[in-house]
Amino acid sequence: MTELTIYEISSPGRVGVRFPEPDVPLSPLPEEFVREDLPMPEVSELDVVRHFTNLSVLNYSIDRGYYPLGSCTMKYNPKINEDMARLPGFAFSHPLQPVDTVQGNLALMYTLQEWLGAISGFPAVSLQPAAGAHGELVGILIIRAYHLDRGDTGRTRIIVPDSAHGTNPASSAIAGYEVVNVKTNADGNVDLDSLRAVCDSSTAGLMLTNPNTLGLFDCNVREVIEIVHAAGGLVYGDGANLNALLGIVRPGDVGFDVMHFNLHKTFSTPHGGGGPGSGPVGVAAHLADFLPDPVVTILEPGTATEAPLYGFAHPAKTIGRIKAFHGHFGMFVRAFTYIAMNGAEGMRKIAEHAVLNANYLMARLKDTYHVPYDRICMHEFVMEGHYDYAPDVRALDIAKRLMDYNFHPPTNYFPLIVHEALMIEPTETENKQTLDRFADTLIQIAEEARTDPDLLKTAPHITPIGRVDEVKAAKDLVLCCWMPDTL
Amino acid sequence: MTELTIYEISSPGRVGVRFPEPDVPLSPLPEEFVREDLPMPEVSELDVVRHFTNLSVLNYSIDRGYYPLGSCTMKYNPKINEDMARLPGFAFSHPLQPVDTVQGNLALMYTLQEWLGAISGFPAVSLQPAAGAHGELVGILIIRAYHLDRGDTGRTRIIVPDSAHGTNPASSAIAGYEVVNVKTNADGNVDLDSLRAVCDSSTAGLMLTNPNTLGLFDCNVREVIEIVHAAGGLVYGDGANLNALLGIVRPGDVGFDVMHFNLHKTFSTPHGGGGPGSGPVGVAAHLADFLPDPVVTILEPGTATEAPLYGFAHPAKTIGRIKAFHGHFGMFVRAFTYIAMNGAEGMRKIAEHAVLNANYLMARLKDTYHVPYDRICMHEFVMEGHYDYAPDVRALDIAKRLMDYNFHPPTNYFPLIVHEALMIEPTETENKQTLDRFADTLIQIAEEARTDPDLLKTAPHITPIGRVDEVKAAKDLVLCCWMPDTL
Amino acid sequence: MFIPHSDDEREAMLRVIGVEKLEDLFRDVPAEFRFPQLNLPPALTEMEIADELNELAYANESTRDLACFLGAGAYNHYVPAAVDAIIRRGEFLTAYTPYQPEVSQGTLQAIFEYQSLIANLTGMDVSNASHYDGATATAEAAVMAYHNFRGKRTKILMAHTVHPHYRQTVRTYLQGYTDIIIEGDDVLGDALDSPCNTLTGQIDANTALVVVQYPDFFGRMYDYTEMVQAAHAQGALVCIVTNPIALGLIKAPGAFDADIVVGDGQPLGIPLSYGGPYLGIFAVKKDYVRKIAGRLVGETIDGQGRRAYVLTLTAREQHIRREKATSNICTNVGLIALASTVYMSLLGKHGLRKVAELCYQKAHYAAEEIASIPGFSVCSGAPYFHEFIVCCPTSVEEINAHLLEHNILGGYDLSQDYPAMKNQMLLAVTEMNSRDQIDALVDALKEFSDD
Amino acid sequence: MFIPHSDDEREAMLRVIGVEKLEDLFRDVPAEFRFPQLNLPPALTEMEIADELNELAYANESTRDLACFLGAGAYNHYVPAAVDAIIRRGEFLTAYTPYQPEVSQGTLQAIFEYQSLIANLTGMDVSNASHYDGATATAEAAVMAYHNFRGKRTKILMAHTVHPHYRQTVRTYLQGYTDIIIEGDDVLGDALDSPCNTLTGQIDANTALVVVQYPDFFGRMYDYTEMVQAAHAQGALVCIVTNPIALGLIKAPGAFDADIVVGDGQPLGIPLSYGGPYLGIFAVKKDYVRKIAGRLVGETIDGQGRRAYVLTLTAREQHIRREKATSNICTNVGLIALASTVYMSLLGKHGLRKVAELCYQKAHYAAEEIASIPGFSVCSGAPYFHEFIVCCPTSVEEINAHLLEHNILGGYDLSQDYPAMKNQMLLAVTEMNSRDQIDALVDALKEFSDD
Ligand SMILES: Cc1ncc(COP(=O)(O)O)c(C=O)c1O
Ligand SMILES: Cc1ncc(COP(=O)(O)O)c(C=O)c1O
Repeated sequence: MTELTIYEISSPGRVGVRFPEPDVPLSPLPEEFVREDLPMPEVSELDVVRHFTNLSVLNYSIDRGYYPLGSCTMKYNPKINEDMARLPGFAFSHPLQPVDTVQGNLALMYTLQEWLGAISGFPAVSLQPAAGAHGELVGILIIRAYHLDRGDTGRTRIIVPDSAHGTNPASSAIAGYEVVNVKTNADGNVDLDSLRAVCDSSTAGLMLTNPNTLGLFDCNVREVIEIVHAAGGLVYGDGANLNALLGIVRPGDVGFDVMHFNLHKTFSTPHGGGGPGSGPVGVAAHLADFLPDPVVTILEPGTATEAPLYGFAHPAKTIGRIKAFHGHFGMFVRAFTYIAMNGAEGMRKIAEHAVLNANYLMARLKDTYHVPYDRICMHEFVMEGHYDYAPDVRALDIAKRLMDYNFHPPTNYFPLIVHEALMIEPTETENKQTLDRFADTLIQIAEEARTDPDLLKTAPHITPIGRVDEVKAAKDLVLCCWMPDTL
Repeated sequence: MTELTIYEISSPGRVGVRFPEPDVPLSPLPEEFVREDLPMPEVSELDVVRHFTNLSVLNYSIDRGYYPLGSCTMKYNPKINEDMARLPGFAFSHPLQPVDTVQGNLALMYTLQEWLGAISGFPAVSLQPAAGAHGELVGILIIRAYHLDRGDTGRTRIIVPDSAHGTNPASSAIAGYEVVNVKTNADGNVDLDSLRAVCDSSTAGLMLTNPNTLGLFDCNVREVIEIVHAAGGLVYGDGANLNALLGIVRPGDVGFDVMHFNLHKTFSTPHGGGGPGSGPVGVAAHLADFLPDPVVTILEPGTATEAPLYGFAHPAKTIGRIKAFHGHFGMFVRAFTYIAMNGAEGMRKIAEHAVLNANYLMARLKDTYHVPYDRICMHEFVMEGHYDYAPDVRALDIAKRLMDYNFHPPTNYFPLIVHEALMIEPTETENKQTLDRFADTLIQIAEEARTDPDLLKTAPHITPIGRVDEVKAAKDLVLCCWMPDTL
Repeated sequence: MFIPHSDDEREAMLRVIGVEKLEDLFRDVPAEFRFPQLNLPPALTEMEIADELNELAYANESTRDLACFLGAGAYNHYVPAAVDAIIRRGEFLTAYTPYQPEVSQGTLQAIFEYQSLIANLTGMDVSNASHYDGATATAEAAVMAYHNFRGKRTKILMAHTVHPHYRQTVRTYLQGYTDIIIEGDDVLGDALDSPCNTLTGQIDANTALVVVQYPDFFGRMYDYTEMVQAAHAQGALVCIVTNPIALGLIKAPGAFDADIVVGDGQPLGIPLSYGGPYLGIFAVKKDYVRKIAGRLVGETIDGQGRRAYVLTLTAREQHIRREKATSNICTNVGLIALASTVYMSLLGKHGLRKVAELCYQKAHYAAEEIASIPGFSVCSGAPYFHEFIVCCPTSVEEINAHLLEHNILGGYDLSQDYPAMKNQMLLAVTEMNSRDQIDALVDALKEFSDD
Repeated sequence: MFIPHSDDEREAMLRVIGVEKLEDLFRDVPAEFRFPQLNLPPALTEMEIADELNELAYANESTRDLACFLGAGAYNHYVPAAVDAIIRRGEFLTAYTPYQPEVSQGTLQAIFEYQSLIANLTGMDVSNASHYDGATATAEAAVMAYHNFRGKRTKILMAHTVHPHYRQTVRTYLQGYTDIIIEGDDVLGDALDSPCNTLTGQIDANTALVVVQYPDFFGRMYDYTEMVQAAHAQGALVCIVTNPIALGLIKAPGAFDADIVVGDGQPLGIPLSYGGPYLGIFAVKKDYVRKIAGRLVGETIDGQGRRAYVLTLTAREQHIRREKATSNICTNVGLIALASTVYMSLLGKHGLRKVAELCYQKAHYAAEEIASIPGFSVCSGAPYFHEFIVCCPTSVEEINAHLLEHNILGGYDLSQDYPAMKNQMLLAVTEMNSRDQIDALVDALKEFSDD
């Protein structure tokens, strides 16, 4: 069943939520600004609630099932997070209020900066970036500002491993850099020789994801960092995979210069069908002055009986403001709640069990599916989605067939360096029974590929719609359900 | 897909929500009271959220579709109601707090009593009853107390029309009365001769639903009341159908002595899959002293600048307490919100459009389905669910077939006096488009009954499960998913 | 406000019906009473009513503003966020009673699990789908016992240690059964007497039911095994009123061989909400399943053999049996039962024990501290769970007024129901009371010390 | 806290993996850095953190406690309850970006509807699926314009009347494009000059983009038709930053023939939440659909011909195009876009106009009353929507401190960004400000009257 669109259920004259009549004398709007037509829907509150409720059930979600989407850390999002973010004192405070009226907010933000620093080993943290990619841009701009500040103007290139997420090269490019790729070696680590070959005085930095998108911890991470540092470059850490490292190792300790966090992955803020995220950036001491403007600080220290006075500071050599106001505060409340409920021990347990779950699934599947890098993985692993005995069947088919068993498919065709990649991130919040059902299903699908490959090629069968015509979508380009006549 | 039960997904050692360790010195529990085993599930928070979310989607609900369940007034339940009932000042107040600390609650309850009185024409209202049937019991006990108070001890019978809801005779019986049935005449009104025949000095009262369960307003209502009054009895109004009367006529004005409201029908509090409801009772002046203990009153009148002091009063001849504390307060907040948002004009509009919708649907369907009482109906109407040309097809089959079109079926086989009854209550919050789709579908089903009756006999086809084996349920009596060994 | 009809649509519909205007639909209504003016304030928009209700709610001082030591049948417990997240879902919130099993498996299975959890927690065989509250469930137990003996036994023995509201409700419910005698709840004697002493001797061959509470209204626990044996020896049934949150720690009432267990499920994840809606628990031994009040969900299969749930044994109920039904109940408190099901699942075996332990430990700490204040004593006279009696040097009213100034919501004034218990206060302590709160209570009470 | 593994299960899993203990899984991590002590406070239970956060939230004085006249890019509007009821649903809340259309039609259709509503509200052809916020959307518009001309036009003209945060963000974003010159936003001149005057003359053949705001940062409305014509005559693009709530009443920016419309969607049903998450609106003319930043949902069909939605034109995006992508954005603000979709639907044609009218009328009433106080004047110098400039007799800081004592959150101090605008305050009025609140503001301001 397809749902009608909100425009299709609109009926002239119908009114949803009402507002009071003005309680003040009226002033006319100057004629020239009066809007003639307002092509918006006319529906009742029931229409709206029913429409969006019916849309919602067409979605797969963590709350309804297992979502082992690699690189996305689809862990359970605690319900308490949602309640806390909606506390009136938080939800109804204005971003430009005088700081003495919002000490609760600022205390929370300051503490979160401290906590993220403690977790990552970076002494300074900015909460401002709106998502991972935004954090990357900020980090690269910080690297740029650092070099320029030292008068080092010849550094025009950022090195990015071939396994990197697409945002890494894209962020580098927006920051004005040329992107240089570096290979992954047979063990799934950065190829040191290739790296040495591209490192020189034009190197502004390297963007490294560790564990990388193969789910592997680069055992040469110190050498990699040393090589880049030796060439005068800085090392950016893509923190999308931080879930594997909580309480295990602090990127700041290992020598990373700057890194972003994904609160919407590691710290349980919900992904919301595509955001909002939050991508704070942590930096080593030598980069603290370059952080985006502003950061939260203590203006007047507290005493035994009184809390400190929190406020904003403007880093001395800041790259500038990177969005309006102070970041995705609502996400900070959720991440704060989550970290507070876990503590130091809890952090380590998260990483340990995320890694346990991934290795368990890999162990259960590696006899059936080819795992190109066969070593202990971190929080996720990548296997190849094809069968020798069924050459027509592709990773995509396996992904779609999983839907028939009420599983969300893994990430597919990423990272690009693995043939027919299926990237599986179980997360720590899933139990053994679920993992076993998932493994059993993938093994059964392998069998189906042998006996009835069409079952895979035509999958999914039980979803609200089947496979879609993507070519038509891009060709016809219907991007709007109702074009107003006036255009 | 059937969902596992919460016991089936339990795994030993798994822990959901945690609580802190005691912060006080420990005292031992006397050995004799120590519980040995606690056969409760062991599941994670994710297990629980996923389990109940997945259960929820097996339900039909107003938020997902059209629910024309006769006698149940399944109108839209505004979302604002839910937020208001959860305001901390309401949700976290204790029922036994000193009255000066809960003036907000008491002001709301007092005002709601007044409003229900204004809507119904009854000068005194008790909010205490927990649901409609509870209100009935209270009302009948009030009638009983009234007679006894006058020394009139010979009244042992309550008259109940044959169209009445089952709770009417059941409530009368619990109150110690013998139940006497009275017939409905060919027009769908109470048969006056039959009524006269059973009215005498043993008559404690009559329970009248008006509009009755046929959806018809008894045009002889004044005569009916007069006959009962003349015999010395009182008249109870079953207010389940009050939605049709809001702003149209006040039962108190017509001569009813006592009536219950269903806040969970007329006043938009959600039905919750079977409650909680709320069944306040309104009474005429001569019965005010008999109301359940306590009622909310003004202890000290307010002034121009100060609000009154609200508190509790104990009616002089009260039938006593009918539940703990003061009724379903959370439902009062919702009903208060709803009434406040509608006002007097809104009340009348509700009734007018509920009645409009019912008559419209009846007009659209009466050529296809036999409507036994063919006159203007109120908020609902009853038609017969069978076809001359398809003798095997029953109302139940039509009901089940409607599910295949994503409609909730009407109430069926009630009232008992209509053959293969389908009782349709559209409510005022549904739009013409939905009514038309529903009518079109019922007409199409009539056609299916002609061409392919099996489609109806085997329906529903698209629901999570098909028709169930009710005999097996009653025979095997599995009422518990896990019996502890200890029993 | 929530009516979707445009003027055009309304006109079109009236035409199909064949009348001219809306008024024409109401010709059956006596003209002299038609279209009254309702005395209601002008309609408010959502924005306005939200504002007004925020103000009303704000006019209360709730247990969020005050440290709460008040219990007496309604308890301040922590409700995990996931409970509300589930019961707010429109699918549960806006469904009717699950009469149509094909489109109600969500509600049906949830109730089936509720029945299972309650049966296991109370140690009974069968739970119904819920009753209104603890008081009405107790009253229905009395009705059930009376009918169980087909009216041939007419005595109901009810301990004075049963919640006063419950006892009053039982009396109200039974006033139409003119042959029933209710005895045992004399509140003028020594309130602290154990019902094992006061009631056992009164049980006779005319006794239909003995009702005791566990933990009792004063928070005290008694082993009712012998009393139950005595009742059974006379052929009488026994109903135990319980607080389900205690059962995470203490012996289940089923272990005393009770025939019926009732109680209020409010402590199982239901907000205080100024007294309701709460949750009536009603569980029985297998033998009485056909006598039980209210709805029951049973497991069965559908046409394809798939497991399914359905309302069963409906022949007991009013909509089939009418005046011969076991009860008049129809709408119960389904959503609240669901909330408690989610709560019991979330806490599970571990959490339910933990919460009960916290209540027990904190209450005993508080009691000990209070007992050490000169002029105050703890006079429960028996082991207790999380509520205890404090004998005070002055009136409870005076003490509570003073506590309120310290932002403390004091205990229940027992002299309201037990005239002999002057200056006696019932204090409740739960996991929500931090040690700091308890210490603050003790400090505030010290100001009354007769030292 | 949220880890389901029992000890037994953990052991069994380690055995299958073939290692002995959890530590063995981390041998790749350099030993000297392995297992650091994290300096975090002890873990709290849900009950404890709820308490702590209630206290922190309580430490704020929010717009629920204060009458709010502060705007400057974030506005206090009423959010109907149904908005949150929808976005709280786990199906929307806990889904990822809809990469798999078969199991994401809910999110996809909702975004498609969002795109439609935004396109219609702004008067543009195409909206993307959202950007982070108004500031970053503006920056992306500049990046897009630069790439549109393949770097051959290097001048960006940005009016000084664009929100200061937005202008700063544009500068930050573009710092790596060393050839780009940003001009036009001189804040030292007469801030009240119309950008039509200050910018039009500066548009030349090297100009890639002209950025103006409507209503502008000061709340003022200008007819940009001629300025847009002038820009188009030079081949430059025009981006209009807008406030969508105004568009219920005032002419759409599309009517000025803008090429790009950006803005912050926060007024469309998004709580203030101390500054975020908000909603970046990004809409363009058809011609630029392949240059747009971020995701797009398109309509198509599935194998059975059923209407379906899918992410489309993905070849623009980073995960395909990598360093050649039109933007680096990946995660956007999907749930907030959904909230605004629900809001726009609920209010609809009637409500959107009504809210805009209320803002307009109440602001003009407030302005007139304030203008009548000796010493105060309204000095916006052009028609305005719901924000206006008040010239005060003393510093805004002093006035705001005084207002706060009256529980009023005063306006924005314009001298922070425009040094010449000493003692000038930007006041915002919305449907949330009752006449009483406005009168109280006026009364409080009167205390500064130089009368
Ligand atoms: C490895 C990696 N890096 C960066 C990102 C970008 O993060 P965001 O989507 O929050 O912008 C992602 C997100 O998918 C990722 O998986
Ligand atoms: C006509 C009528 N009377 C009484 C009742 C009983 O009301 P409740 O279910 O609230 O006890 C109902 C409910 O279905 C009803 O329809």
